[in-house]
Amino acid sequence: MKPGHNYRIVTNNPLVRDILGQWYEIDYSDITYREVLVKVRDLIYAGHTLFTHPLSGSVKPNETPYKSILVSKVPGTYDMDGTELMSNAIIAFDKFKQLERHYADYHLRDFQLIDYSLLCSALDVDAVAGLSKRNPS
Amino acid sequence: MSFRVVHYINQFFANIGGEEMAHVAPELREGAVGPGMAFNQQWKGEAEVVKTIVCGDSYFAEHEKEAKEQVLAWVKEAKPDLFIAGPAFNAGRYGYACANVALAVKTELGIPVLTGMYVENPGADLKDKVLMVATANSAAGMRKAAPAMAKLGLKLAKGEPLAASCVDGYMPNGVRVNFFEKERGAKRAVKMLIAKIKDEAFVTEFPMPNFDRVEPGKAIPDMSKAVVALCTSGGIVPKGNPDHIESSSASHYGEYDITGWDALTAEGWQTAHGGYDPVYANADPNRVLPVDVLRQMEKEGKIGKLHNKFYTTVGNGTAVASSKKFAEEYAQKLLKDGVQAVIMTST
Amino acid sequence: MKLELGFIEIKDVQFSNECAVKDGILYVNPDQVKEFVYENDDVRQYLKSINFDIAKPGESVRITPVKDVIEPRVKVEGPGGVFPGVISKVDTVGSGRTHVLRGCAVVTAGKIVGFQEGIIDMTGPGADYTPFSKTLNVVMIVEPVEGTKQHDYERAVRFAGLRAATFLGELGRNVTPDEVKTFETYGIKEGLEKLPGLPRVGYLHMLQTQGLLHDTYVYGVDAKKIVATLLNPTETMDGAILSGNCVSACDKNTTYHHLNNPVVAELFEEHGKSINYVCNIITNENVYLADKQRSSDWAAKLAKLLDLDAVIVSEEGFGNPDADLIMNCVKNEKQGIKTVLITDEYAGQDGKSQSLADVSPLATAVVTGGNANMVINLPPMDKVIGTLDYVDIIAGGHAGSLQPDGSIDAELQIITGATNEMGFNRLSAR
Amino acid sequence: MVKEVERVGIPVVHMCTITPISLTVGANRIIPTIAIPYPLGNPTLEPADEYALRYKLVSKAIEAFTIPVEQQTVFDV
Repeated sequence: MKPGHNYRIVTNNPLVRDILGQWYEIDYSDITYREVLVKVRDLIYAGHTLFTHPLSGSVKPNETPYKSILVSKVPGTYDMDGTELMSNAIIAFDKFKQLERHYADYHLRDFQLIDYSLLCSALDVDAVAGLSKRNPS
Repeated sequence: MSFRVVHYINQFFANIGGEEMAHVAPELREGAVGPGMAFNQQWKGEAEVVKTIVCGDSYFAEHEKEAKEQVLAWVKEAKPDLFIAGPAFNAGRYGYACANVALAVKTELGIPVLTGMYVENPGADLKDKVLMVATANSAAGMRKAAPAMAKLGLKLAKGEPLAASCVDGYMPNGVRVNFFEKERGAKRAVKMLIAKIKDEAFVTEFPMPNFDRVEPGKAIPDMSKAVVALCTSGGIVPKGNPDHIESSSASHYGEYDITGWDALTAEGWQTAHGGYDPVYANADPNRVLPVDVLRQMEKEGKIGKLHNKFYTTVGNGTAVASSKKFAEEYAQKLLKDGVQAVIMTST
Repeated sequence: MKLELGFIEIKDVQFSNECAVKDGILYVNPDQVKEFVYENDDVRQYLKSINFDIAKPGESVRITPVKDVIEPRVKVEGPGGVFPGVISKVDTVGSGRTHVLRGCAVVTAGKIVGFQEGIIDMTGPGADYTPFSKTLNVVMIVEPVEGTKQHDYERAVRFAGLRAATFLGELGRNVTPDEVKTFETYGIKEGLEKLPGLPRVGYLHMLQTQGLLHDTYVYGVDAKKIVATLLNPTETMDGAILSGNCVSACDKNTTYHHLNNPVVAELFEEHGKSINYVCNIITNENVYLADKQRSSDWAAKLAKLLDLDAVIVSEEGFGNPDADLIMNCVKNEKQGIKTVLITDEYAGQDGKSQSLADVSPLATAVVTGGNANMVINLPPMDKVIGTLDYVDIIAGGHAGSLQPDGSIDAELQIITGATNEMGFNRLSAR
Repeated sequence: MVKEVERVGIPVVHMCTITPISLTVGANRIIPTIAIPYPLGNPTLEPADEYALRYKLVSKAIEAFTIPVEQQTVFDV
């Protein structure tokens, strides 16, 4: 597990908040996937460093409601590559047709799980072990 | 029933004459003239050129607005199923006329259009907007161009979907269309690799987007007579954000009048930007949009005039696709208003 | 390293009381296969049921949701066994002789997660887009024990499929192949002596490695934990690389794709003629940006170390991997190693959007597997193997995708292998 | 956005804190500014000094219009 002293997780995924929040700083809000991208982009503008690819996962951005992205806790040197990745991610998001989809609870849980596990792979967190330590909040 | 086609050609292909007759004004003829007969032959009655419009290339270049209006009026009256212009091969002004007249017919009348020309013809700049068949660089290519255009034209008249550019023979127009190649991808990749190793010609299947740069605008030696406009991506808007410019994703841009404002005040203006701490911009909006300084420079005669409108969007990067559209729109307004220099501020 | 592949042409598959390959017919007794498959702790613990079905080319059959497709093979000579580190011991494979039941495949079908995707149509317009409409498919429909976690279920289904394929492959051990082909690559010095003057070419093979249901295994190792490394091309033919990737049906590389890697096959076609095919470099597509930099740096370093003149780079997936693809291209081009990239496109339903999430002017030679956003209508089939319950929720599907008559309106993304980024298919776009 | 305006023939001076972005978006005349939340100001200064700072930056922009450039240029302030 990577130490958390310089990580902030920007997310709209409650599963990430509940589990990874035990060890990492979480910036959680109940917003859309696109809003997470925009929020992170603006953090990068403000000097934070981007640590994970904003389009992680093969689940397309118009399919899953969840997105978690890892950035630096404190702003530092301007991250130009990060800016470009975020801009391209927003462009990529916008090209997918917004589909009318009806999700059952178990779909949402699966989408949360996938997003969570993608982030775990970046943080070297054992995703499976983490699930058993879920914070009951 | 046969599809009705109107065909646009220049003085040369109408057998009126060459460069010396390029001044002739638009003229409407019944039926097919010149290359139109080659189309008719290909169509075998499925479609037919019912009218031919002839216009001199110089006339079009010098009276573009009038020429277009005349062509549009005739096409509208003829109610065709398809409008074809050219082919223009490497003739620059003819190609320009074909592309522009076709674009006008498409956008104004909503009729399917087709033209053809050599890829390096200046008219081919519009290939993303007007469907074009790539032809040889001289009229000797008519034998190949006519069947290709006739076939594609018929498809358009029937309203059938287009196949990929390399299948239907039109210039790539930025719309990606699937099709089946003869060989599988890995084989194509190995062939491409061997060609690349040998420095032989190969064609990539996915051209990288244009990394377009715009030439720097010309310097303005004397700013004391220039009309200067302000634009910003820092989201400065009238207090209360009356147009609801979104703070995080700019879905539109604002156009605001600053007539009578010597400086932006905290009472009158604010920022709608969500990406940075708005306190400083709200306390003194001139920190983002320096109206106060430019007013003083106007008085001092350092600039000719501060334009009375400014344009505002939110966010630098989002935007890209949409902000491009906004900027194209307000660039036209700035041009029309006689603005000569733009200061763009970003946060 | 030298490997002989003995191809046994399978012309038909039938259920039977016995399991055998005779005169090109694969006879399958589902109970015997099942018995072998269940000799595994994960399968026993997590799979409630496995049912078998057969789908043949031209039949009005739809298989969905597809997890993996595997070709039955068996190692008959030389070290190791197929699927090393997972089914067989971890010995290095890729030499000796391997028999292939060509023309048939094991297809695992079952819902791992609620948005599980993957459709194989054996006839109709959808069949044109998937290579698995042309194989005789032994389909395993699996169901989990209630309460099984997704990751346990994924692993159990992965093992079940591999075990079934291993069992069927074993039936070809003593069958005389219809065709034998030899594949051999050389060490550096040997290659320079045997093939002097030929350009040295490598295959930079990117593996999907982003997390649960997005994983690939090399000799049983989770590939997101590797640094870029070398593989003899023949190792892939013995199952050194396995798919644990369940998402994005159209451009995921199934285990079948890895076994029959088309880039490997086409490079061998030119090997010794116009090129010296040196080896494969495998690398990953991790989520963490520093990993990307390290992996692409290492892949480029290995390419330089091997004095390669050119590489083909293949991708797996959308979005995140585009960044790796472009890094792999740029870093090699900048050190004078020529690249050709194979990708697919997400250009929007209208084909007008930017296809890739990352681009570079150095990517001058690109082969595309087509636009995955293209909308396709799949007419109803007489028989569905698996379930259509998830069609409205899978990639490219939406509320109303599944019509009352059983036809489906969705994006090409929905079809297994449709826009494969190893260049398996003829589909392209302009 | 800079590009779209310059494309119609109006020269643009881009005043921007993060000059790499400005280079990426294709601006040709670039004036670096103070900080993201207050590109043309500095709240720690006295109002008169802050105004003078702004005046200096904008003067630089006006001057940039008068200088012919061949390629993307970041002007010193």
